[in-house]
Amino acid sequence: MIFKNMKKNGLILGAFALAATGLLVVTQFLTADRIEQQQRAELMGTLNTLIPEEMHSNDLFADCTLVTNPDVLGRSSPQPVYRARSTNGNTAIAIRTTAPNGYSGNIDMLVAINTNNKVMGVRVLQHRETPGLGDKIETRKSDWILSFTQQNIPAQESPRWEVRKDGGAFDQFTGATITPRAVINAVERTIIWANAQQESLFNAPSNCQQSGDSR
Amino acid sequence: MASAIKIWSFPGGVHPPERKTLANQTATATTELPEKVYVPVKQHIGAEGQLLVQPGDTVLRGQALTQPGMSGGLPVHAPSSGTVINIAEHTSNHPSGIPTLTITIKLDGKHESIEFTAVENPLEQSPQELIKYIREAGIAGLGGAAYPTAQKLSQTQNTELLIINGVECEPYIVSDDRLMREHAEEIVSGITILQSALQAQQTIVAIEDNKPEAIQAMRQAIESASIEAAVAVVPTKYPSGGEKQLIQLLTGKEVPSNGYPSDMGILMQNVGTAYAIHEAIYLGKPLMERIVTLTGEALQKPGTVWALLGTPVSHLLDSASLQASSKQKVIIGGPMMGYTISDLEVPVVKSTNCILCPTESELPATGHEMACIRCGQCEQVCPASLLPQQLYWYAKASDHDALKQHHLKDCIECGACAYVCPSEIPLVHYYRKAKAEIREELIEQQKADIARQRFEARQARLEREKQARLEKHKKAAEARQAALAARAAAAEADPTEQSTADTAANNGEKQSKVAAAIARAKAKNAAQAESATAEDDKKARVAEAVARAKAKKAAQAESATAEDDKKARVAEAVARAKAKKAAQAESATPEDDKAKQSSQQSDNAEAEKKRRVAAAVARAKAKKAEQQKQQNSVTTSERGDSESS
Amino acid sequence: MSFFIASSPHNHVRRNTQWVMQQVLLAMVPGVLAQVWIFGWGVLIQLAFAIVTAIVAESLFLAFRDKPIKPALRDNTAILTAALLAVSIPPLAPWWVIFIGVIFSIVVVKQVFGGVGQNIFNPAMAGYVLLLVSFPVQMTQWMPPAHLATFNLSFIDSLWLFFTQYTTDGFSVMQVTMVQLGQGIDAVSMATPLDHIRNQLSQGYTLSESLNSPIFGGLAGLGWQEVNMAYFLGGAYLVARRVITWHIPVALLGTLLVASGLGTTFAIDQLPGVNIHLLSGATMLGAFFIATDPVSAATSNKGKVIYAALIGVLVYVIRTWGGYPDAMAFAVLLANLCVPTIDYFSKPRPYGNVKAKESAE
Amino acid sequence: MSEIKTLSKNGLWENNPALVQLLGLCPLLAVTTTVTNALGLGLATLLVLVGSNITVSLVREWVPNEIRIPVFVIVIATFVTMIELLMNAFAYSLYLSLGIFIPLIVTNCAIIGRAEAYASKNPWHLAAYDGLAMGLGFGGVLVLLGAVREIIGQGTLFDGAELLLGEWAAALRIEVIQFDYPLLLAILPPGAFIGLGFLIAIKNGIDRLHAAKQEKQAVTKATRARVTGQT
Amino acid sequence: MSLLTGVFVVSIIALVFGLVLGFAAVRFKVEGDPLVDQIDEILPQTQCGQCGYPGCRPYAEAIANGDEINKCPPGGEATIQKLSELTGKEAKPLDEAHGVEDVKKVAYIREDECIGCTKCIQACPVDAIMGANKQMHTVIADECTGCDLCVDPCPVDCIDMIPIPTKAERWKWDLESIPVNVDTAPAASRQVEGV
Repeated sequence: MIFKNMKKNGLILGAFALAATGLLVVTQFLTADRIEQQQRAELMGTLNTLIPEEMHSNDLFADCTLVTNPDVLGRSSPQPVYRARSTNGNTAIAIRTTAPNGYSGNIDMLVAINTNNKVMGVRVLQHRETPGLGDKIETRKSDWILSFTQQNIPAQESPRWEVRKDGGAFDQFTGATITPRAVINAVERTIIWANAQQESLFNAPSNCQQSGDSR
Repeated sequence: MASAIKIWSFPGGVHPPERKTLANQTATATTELPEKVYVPVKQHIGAEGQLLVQPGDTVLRGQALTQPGMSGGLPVHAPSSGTVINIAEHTSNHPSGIPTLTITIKLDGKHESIEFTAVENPLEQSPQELIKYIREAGIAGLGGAAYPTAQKLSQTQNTELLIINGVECEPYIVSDDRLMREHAEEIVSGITILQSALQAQQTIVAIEDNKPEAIQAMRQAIESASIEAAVAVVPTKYPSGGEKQLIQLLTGKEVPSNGYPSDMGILMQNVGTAYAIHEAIYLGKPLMERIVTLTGEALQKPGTVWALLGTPVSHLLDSASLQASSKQKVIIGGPMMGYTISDLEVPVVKSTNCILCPTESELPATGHEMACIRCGQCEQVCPASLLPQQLYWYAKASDHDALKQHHLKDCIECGACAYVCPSEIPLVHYYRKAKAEIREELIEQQKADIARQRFEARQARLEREKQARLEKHKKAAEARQAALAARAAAAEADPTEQSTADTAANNGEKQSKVAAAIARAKAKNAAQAESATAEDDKKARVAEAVARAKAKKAAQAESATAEDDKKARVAEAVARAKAKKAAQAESATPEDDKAKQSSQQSDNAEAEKKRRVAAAVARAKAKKAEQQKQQNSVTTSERGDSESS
Repeated sequence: MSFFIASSPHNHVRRNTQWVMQQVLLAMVPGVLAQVWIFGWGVLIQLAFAIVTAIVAESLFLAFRDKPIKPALRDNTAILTAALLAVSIPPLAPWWVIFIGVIFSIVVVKQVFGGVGQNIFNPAMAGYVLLLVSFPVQMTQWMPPAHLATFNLSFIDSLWLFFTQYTTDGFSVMQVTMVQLGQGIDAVSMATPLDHIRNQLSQGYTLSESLNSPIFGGLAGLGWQEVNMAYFLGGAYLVARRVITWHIPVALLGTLLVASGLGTTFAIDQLPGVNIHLLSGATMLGAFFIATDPVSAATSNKGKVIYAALIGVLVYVIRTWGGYPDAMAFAVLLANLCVPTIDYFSKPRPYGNVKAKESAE
Repeated sequence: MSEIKTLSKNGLWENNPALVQLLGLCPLLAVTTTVTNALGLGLATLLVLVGSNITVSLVREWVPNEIRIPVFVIVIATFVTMIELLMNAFAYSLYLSLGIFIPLIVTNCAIIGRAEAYASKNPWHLAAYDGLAMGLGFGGVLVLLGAVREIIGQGTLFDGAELLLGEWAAALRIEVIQFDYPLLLAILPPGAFIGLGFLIAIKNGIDRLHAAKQEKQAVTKATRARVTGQT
Repeated sequence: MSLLTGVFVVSIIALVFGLVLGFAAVRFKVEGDPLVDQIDEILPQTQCGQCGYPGCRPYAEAIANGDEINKCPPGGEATIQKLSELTGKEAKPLDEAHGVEDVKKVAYIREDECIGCTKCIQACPVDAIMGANKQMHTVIADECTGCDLCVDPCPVDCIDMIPIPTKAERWKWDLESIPVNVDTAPAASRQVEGV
């Protein structure tokens, strides 16, 4: 009695599990390509807003190298750097960087510069700043982040690259100074460093895909 | 010696204005005799006694009006001489004012007494003897609870500590204060009796420190009587006079929640009780009067008086010149635990220690009940360390399980919580209601259980009868033969003799039962005689009514001393049932013997119930037999099985 | 004649809820005066507007609930809630801020939960938190204390600012504040001392560096220390009159003192010290007026100590590591949540119910 | 036919999973910051609910009582994972914004509750309809709460609809109120609790009004059983 | 491939769990359903039949099988509340179709009018009436549940349902019920023999 019941239950449950996981494997198999495409498209979307299509002919997503530089890029883990090249040669780079001293921790950004000493643009990828205060660094909430676009890259740290209250050229937004200050400092560090390291960054091998960290 | 006693403390407590000087400045007065006294038959906790008088009787001061019945109880005594004019329901000295059985005596003003005989050599009497005298004197705890003193004494074994409670912590009340000042020697003499009856190892007289004169008087009396007792002076705090709180104050121990002080070898008596014991033993006087505080600013002549038990409150208030205002409250007891009465004709009873008539400005009516703000002040003053506010929520929601979990039963209703409540919530009132509901629920549950058993037994019986009937139809011929035999036997039986024989075995109820049985037999004969010729219902009913009237008259004449109508009726029913049964010639069945046996054990309290059961059994049997007869069929011997209920 | 029937006890202390709340309001007077002196007329305007709003809101909602209005209003609890909220928010915050806060406190936090005595959260603090998370800009815009201001706003200007956000001369709050700050003061935004220290520490400055700001002086932040001391005075009055027991204030301040003392000992120059913690922000207001709200606090003395100590620890933790500068409101609300548990575990042992362990011996 | 009516009434109103049974609060509170998110999760839940109800109903004959719960869980988990994969593939941006809440549908008690309470006892077409009604009831509350929170907290409606429905839907965005300072609390988690509380209160209020209207129905005396017959 | 390993592992786990559950289901089976007893415990045992079932226990069984819990007028709101707690069903107000909550009553037979037909005795569900054919009957008040089932069968209508009078000991502290200024004139003298 007891063994019969055990056998019955075990087999039925096993069969269900088999069928269910089998179904999942099939679905996974069918959607895998599409999912990767989507992830790529997402990142490309952001990259493309910073580096317009006409500035590159290569695949930005694939032309990517990993750099580890905690002092400048704010993280002890490797951060990806995407290179834009056109038929005329190297045009721009987009660096993923992190401002470690936001009001509530890290602010992840994508900073793009071109080879002409100018900032192409900055976008915030992820942050945990106070809603209503620090979250004005998002394009959805405010245009503030666009004020970096087309700024000249200084050779070294410059007093211009501060919030207005600290005597710099950038507006702070109402009620919050820590967040913009952190963002400006991180962007400044990153662009000065990247500008100086342009050559080696462009020449580094593409190695992003191996790590699997496509974002 | 007093300094040797360590005074502990108890949690919580409040310090309401004492206002004791209103009444304790003058010596205790004696009042004029009232016109009538109302003596409630029951003035204590427990069963009521059996009446010894009836309307029209003349009684003397000190004459017992009741005697303890089978289930205990205390006697009450006539406080003065006069005529019993009525024994009826009269508004009770109880918060509900629900009428109780009360003996009204019209006093003749002569104040004639029976001869009081003192106990000789009381200190050489055995404890049992002393307790017997105390019971006969009708003494109940005079501190307020009115628990029969004799019962309390006999329940206590190996008393280590006898506490004489003269704390009197309620504001206003000064009865014990005055008594101690004026009669310290008598109290001490009463204490010696208590010591002797209890063989107590240690005695403490506890008095609050706001009664220096009483402390002084008691110390002197103890010294001059040179007895083993100490006076403990406790700090003034309400409710340090509560039994549990005082025990904690004097010993640091707590009375277990489900236990009694006697479990810890402690016994507490009020000073007034000690005084009453002295009167009873050394003077032979039963409890007939007590000291009552008349106080409050609405009285022009406040003070303490010796009041006869049964004196209407109105008489006392007249003597103290009550100036009643529109919202006048008359409070029996103190301001913290006393209750209001709406009818001044209620009598002073053994537990009435104070009548308080405050003016509106003195003790204003409670304001609008506001929402509880959970301030927790009630919790801080609760002497029982309960959570009054939680109890309040649960009481409001009628959540009885939660109330039990939060120890509602340990609430002593001292009123400290409601006294401090900033939202003016009548907390104690909620607890009392909840306690009453819980008690009611318990009673209902017990009733339901009995009903279920009876219902199930009945169902089972019906089922058996059905089976039996089927059986019977199968064996019709056999059954008919048995029926003939049974009927022959029935004809031979003499119902009167049978019932007399039955009741003779019953010692306790012999008289009334015989009377009832005779009456019943007469009634039955009459009914049978009439109904034999009568054809229709109406005639039968007339006959029945006649018989009934005759029976009633007969019973009335014989059972003047019967305890109550219920018993008489039950006895009657039993007799009737037996008579019927005899006619059925089934007396040989074992069940019947059982019924007889059970009716013999009539000495204890349970006898009543058993007899009733027996009667019901007999009745059921008779009924069944009756049915069978109507159907012109027979009773088989298996029938008897059904009487398991 | 018929006599009046009532249930015992027949006497009663003459200290009802109405009286208790009156006393608390009275005890707030020194603190409010100090705030007016330091932050200007705005405080009074907020207070008056808040009280009117509270009374109207409570009346309307009680009417909506079909409950008697008068007795509920007479207990003064709505006024106290409004007052506590009004003194907690920046004096020049626009009228709709306090309006929304008071409505939320009275209607949602108090009445929706069932009215006085039924709310699990402190209404004033719940309202404050709503405002803080919803309008961080307005709620962090504190004026510099009068000592540092270049000019004093007139009553009329304060009134105009309150209702229109512009002075009679057409300056906005922002402009007013900027002008106030323009002269020689370190260009910190309108930060309170706690805010300032937090900002500075997060930028990598040391404590002593951040204390160099002119907003500090005396024991702690200018202005704030006076306000805190004034509330301490009022609180002492409440304890002396036994309107509140000492348990909550002492346990709260004691815990905060120990925590901040330990903090400065183990992280020298990294964390603000005892003086800053005790005399900044809403410390004294919270310890004597907010945490002691009987409805949302624990009930037994033991429970009150645990409850207040929890608030003390939370205040320290949130001030040091949290996302907002001051922490009293959050700490009180979090402790409110723990009250049923605290009450459960701090139950006294009823008389005669000896613990099983003892009786087994 | 009346069964269908009962099922609709239960799912949408009387026994609404979100307002009455209070099931699936985790996704309910977490994703209802905007109508778009609410709609996305509502649709996902609806699909899983219908799918799992049909499947459970179809296999109910084969599943012994003691292993029915594991089987239900497997069925639901499979559906959820499939939907997550599909959403990942075909509505990637929505997938990003609904984030971790899609896998959490597995533990949405509303789904296993329906499987246990209804689908395991009824034929597949009724079970499917029950899933549909419950899913619509749940989704409806989700969308309603999302709308309230979005309006109060952000002043808009259908913000980000393009994430769910494609580029054309960007036009759906409505600026309802222009706030200088929106009530941020509404889009924070406490706002969801308070909002849901008010929705429940309103629902109960409507029920009470309805009941008050119907109160004046004549009471028909029920027949009393005679416990005791003539024996 | 890792996906297939996953399929395999999950299937094995399911198989094992199935075996365990199959074992547990047989091994730890609990017999009996005490619910009916618990419900019966709550019902007031008046056996009045107003619920439409012949007795309290049949109604308890019906509730256990899903019947409504608001059909017991003698139990009233308190019983509905307790049943709601026990069964988890919503506590609806008492169904008026079955009657309304009333004060507790006992049956009282006006003995002078009783003709001794025994019909009430047969009707009484708890055998609380004593008497025999052609003899006057009496209700044992303590055992009477107040179900009033005896009232209808009486051919001469001599049975009254009278409310149980409150005794001081069982008073529920209802201050409103205190009679103000009770007439103190001598009421009907006490009949020692009984009324």
